[in-house]
Amino acid sequence: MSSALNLSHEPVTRVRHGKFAMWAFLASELMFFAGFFGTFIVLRNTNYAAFGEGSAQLSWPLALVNTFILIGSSLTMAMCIYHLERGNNKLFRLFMGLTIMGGFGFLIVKYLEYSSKWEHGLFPGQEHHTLFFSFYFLMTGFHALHVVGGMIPMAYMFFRSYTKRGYKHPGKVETLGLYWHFVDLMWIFIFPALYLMIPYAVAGAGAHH
Amino acid sequence: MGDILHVLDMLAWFPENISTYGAELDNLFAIIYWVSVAIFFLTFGILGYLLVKYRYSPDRKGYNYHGNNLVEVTWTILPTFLFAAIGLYSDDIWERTKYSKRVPQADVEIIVLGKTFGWTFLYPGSDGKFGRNAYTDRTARHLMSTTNIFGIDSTDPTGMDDFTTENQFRVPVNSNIVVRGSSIDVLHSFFLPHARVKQDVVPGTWMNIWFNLFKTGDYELACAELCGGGHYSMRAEYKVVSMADYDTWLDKKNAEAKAARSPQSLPAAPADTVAVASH
Amino acid sequence: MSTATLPSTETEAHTHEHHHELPWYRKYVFSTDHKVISKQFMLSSLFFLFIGGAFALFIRWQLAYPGTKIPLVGSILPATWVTEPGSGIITPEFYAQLLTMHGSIMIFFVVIPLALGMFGNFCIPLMIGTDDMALPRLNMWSFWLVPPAGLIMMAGFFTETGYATAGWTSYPPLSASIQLPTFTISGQTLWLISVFLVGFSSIMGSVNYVTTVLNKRAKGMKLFDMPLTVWALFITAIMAVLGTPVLAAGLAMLFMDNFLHTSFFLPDNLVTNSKYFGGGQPVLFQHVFWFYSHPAVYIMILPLMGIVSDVLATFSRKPVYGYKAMVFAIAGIAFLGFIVWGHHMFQSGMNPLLGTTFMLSTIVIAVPSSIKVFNWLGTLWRGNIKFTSAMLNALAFVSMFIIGGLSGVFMASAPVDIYIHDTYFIVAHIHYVLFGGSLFGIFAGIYYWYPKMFGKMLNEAWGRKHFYWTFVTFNLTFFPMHILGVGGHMRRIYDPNVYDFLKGLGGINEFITIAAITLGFSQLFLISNILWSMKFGKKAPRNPWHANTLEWAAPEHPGHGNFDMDITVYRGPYEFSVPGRELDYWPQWEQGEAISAHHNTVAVPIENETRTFGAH
Amino acid sequence: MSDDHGSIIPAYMKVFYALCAFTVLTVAAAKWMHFPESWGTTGDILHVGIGIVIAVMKVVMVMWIFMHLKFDQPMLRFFVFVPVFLFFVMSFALNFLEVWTYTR
Ligand code: HEA
Ligand code: HEA
Ligand code: CUA
Ligand SMILES: [Cu+2]
Repeated sequence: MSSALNLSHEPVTRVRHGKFAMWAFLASELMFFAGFFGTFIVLRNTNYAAFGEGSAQLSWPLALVNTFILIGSSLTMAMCIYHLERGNNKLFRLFMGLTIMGGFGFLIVKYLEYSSKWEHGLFPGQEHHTLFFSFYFLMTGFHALHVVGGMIPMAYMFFRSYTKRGYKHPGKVETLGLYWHFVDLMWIFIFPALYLMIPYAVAGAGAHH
Repeated sequence: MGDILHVLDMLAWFPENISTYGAELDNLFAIIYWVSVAIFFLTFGILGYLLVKYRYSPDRKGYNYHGNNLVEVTWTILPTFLFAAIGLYSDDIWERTKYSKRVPQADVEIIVLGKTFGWTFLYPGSDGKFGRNAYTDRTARHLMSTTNIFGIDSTDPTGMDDFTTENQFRVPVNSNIVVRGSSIDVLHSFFLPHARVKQDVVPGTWMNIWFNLFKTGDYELACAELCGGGHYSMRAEYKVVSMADYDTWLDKKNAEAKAARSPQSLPAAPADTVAVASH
Repeated sequence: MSTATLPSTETEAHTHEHHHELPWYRKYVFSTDHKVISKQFMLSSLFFLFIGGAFALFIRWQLAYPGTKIPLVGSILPATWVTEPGSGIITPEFYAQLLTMHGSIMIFFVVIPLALGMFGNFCIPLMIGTDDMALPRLNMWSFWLVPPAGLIMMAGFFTETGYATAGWTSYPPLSASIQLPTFTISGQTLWLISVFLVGFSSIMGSVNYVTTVLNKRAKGMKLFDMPLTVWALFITAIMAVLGTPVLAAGLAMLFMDNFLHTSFFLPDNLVTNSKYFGGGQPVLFQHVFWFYSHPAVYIMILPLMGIVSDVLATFSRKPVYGYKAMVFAIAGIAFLGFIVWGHHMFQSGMNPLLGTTFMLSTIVIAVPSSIKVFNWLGTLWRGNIKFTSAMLNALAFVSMFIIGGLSGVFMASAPVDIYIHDTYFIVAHIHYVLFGGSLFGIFAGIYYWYPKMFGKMLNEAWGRKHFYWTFVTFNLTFFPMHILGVGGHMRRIYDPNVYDFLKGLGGINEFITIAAITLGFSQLFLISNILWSMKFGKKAPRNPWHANTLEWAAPEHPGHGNFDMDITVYRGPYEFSVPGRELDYWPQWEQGEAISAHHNTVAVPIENETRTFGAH
Repeated sequence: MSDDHGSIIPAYMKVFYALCAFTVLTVAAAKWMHFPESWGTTGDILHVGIGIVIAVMKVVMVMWIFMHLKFDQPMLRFFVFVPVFLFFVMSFALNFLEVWTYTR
């Protein structure tokens, strides 16, 4: 009987529910990282020298590679939405595959970085750990979790595209795409904040570690 | 009837005030209190009146009326003025009691450290000057340890007459007391109920606390920030005494401190070696 | 009469249920129906209310009779809770655990889930005339995070350290437990995980509410045709979406400080024996915490403000006075709520200059709050007031919120706060706004919507009994706490008798405890009424209160899909007592001359209004 | 979708190239732009400021084109504005006033 009723009509704002909700969720995510960045700024200002030293120990070339990977995967994600909307299952699959590979690539580089940090004793609990590295693992860790979180539905869509009917929900891909661009976007801030903005050593604020 | 009024008159329940700005704070409390009482009777009066007057009656209908912008604006603006006045007046007092730049010239300066669960005070001795310690010199912070919580550099001769007391302290009457407070473990709060003083002490940072007491007597210091199971017992006593008494006491403590610590005995641990002040 | 024109729904509801044939666990457990989810929130929260309440009674016993055996249950308490096995005297450490769990449960597992979870789920789809939430599956998950989170928090009992002990605010360094080795699961880490999960639950729920309100309104319903309940829930959801993640960030950092001994919130030179790195700032956590938790107190009261407005209008048979002003006041409170968090930190050691700014912004919040109070009074003016249980609780909300709000103004004044900060004055404030405000509002909502939720009427006589007992004992319990506060009685202390200056207050403490026990047992009226009426209550008519809003267009006990007719909205939600009409109400869905909600005089035809927002 | 009038792919590619270019630029600025030691924190502020400006430009491009804010309902932009505003409020309170107390 409810099928005869017209209660569940077109979205009033003309933005699909899923997409709308994703935007609202991204607003939430922005505040989540805002909490990290807010504290980061304060503690960077009060631990100037230590943050300088820590930052200098990171490998910016690896992070640069990762930046390119993420930008690239953002592009392929945009492409794969474009093609699915036009019903091109093959190209959709191709670009989705590329995006997933981008995600993997990112995680592999991250793994390399982390393992070198482990060897240098920079993990929490190890001897050379400092507050800077707490932030490093906090922010990159949550970012990496977001990457993993995005890759799971991507893998699902990717494998569904191999079934006979193909994957038929451009809306869902678009929603996921928003999320994936957001992950990229956060990295665009994390990269300079952690790797590049090495505080100048200021005289008098000697390092305490 | 009188008893009931007494219970309802909240102002009667304050512990006696002994500090100069305490009277101002109490007065501000009283102002807000009477404003609130007025608002209370106003709103509850109106509410009661409406509830009685417009209680259900089967031969009456409600009134289809959606409101009036003029009324709306009026009762927005009136409270705004009232609250703005309270805010501005409060801020004046706030600046005078808490702003760091308004902390008066100290007659007596004390350093206090909270720890679970007690208070330790460091007095500068009769020279009125602290030696090198974690407060006076940030670079001395690495000297802080469980046996030397103030990070006192015992090689500094200025600090020779500095002495500590545990859970007890004394201040002279009618003088500006400036307390620099911190903590060695968790947050505590330096609360002198009778002096209307409260300030959390935060490890890693020094707080400026000041007051000026006009009445001699024995009073209590409490901890007002949850700091663990023993929070409730983190109590200290203090005496407000006349300047003359204070000086005698200082001299006595100085003599004790000097005796306990000759310049040669190097890594002194003041908290252990100095006898707890006997009141 | 509107209901006369509706089809009889009995038979149709049945065919409907057969049509879907969901297995029982999809219907009652993992249901995606917003009404079922709402009931789930209700039952789980009432359960937690009892646990939290029982903890409160322990607290009260200790304060009134420090160091004496707890009656009845004392001898069966676990050995870790008492000074010695069988003594029945609780330890100071356990006292700290009690107040932490009491505060955390009441806030995170009672009021937020009830205000946002239960009413958000129940009211939004029904009151905007749609079949379900925009994303029903997400909605289901937002509930199913709550019980595990609750269990995780309660599981603190099984850790070596017991429940979390640092208060519901859990300020580091106390909450960073650096004396424990790394990778220890302690009550505190479980607390952090648990709150993180409920936070995630309210984000998911709120995302859904925002989407639903903006996207799924029935035909003809502009934003300014929505009942205030929906407005309030909508704005609250926005606050939750923006505020909760900041808390989550803080919790994540504090978790690392606990679990891995990082030092986001731990400064150099803590004199302890354990290894940690230093460089952090304890006060920083307070900023992050209150950036969420101040908005959270409005998350806990705004939905109830909306509900109370609806109840007041319905039972005084009058439109809400100044509907638009009410909406703007809610929005104003929500906005200001984000820039006042520092008023919890006046004495924390933050820069006093910030104290000034936060004091001024906090005092400004009193302005939209007064607008709301005066408009509620205006709504009663020239009404025809029926004192049903729902109405009584709504009136209690208004009056108790005035008292709680006024005590808020004392604390908002930073110099006054110097003395009363962290005393029972604050505890009195908390309970006047949270119990006197939120909980009475919740009771009002339960009495008001129970007929639609369960298809049965609640027992009115018991409802009134519950109300009078609660109202009286509530005031007897919490009003004297102001006096304790003025007397200087600190909060969170195990035994006030340690202090000489508190010795005179013992009598008040005893009085409070006796009142509190009565208050606790008065709640049995509510619980038994709810449970009894589910089975034996009178069958509810479709629109028992003769109200205007859309949920009353739904069948007596709506099934999946909610409505049995197409909904078109013709007018605002509060057209009561329109002159010239025989009935004193005019439902939103009833065809006829259209009237908008927010004009200022009597009945203006809709043609004169420009339809702006999202009209069809 | 609103990109029915002609393909959007060129726009995507442009953004992609611009993002790459800006990435190189931000590394270059950070690594090879030095301010005199005597400028003290002013140097750091400039250094950070440049990094932030570049990052913001990149992010705006991602949101505007990749995330379709340019083409979608303008209402969605609020989901960006409001958090950014709150972030400023928070950072302002935490830093511009707070640091002074902490380093006292
Ligand atoms: C639902 C919850 C809720 C609500 C609505 C409020 C509302 C307010 N709160 Fe409260 N608050 C809490 C819950 C809440 N609070 C909790 C839980 C704590 C303690 C946390 C902890 O530390 O554990 C707390 C603590 C707290 C503090 C910190 C105290 C301290 O720790 O030292 C302060 C300080 O400013 C404060 C202020 C206010 C103010 C100004 C309001 C205002 O919104 C009130 C506005 C209302 C009115 C002003 C009354 C109505 C107006 C009128 C009747 C009109 C007046 C008429 C004329 C002027 C003509 N609150
Ligand atoms: C909605 C929120 C809410 C509610 C409803 C309550 C309800 C009550 N609260 Fe609580 N309270 C808080 C929120 C709330 N509280 C918060 C946030 C704090 C701060 C915590 C902190 O400092 O961190 C606090 C702190 C607090 C304290 C201060 C503790 C301290 O600082 O040392 C006290 C002390 O009296 C107290 C008492 C009570 C009492 C007596 C009730 C009563 O209303 C309870 C009534 C009881 C029930 C509703 C349940 C009925 C149960 C039964 C009938 C079963 C009886 C069975 C047995 C006894 C086995 N509360
Ligand atoms: Cu120290 Cu409480
Ligand atoms: Cu607050």
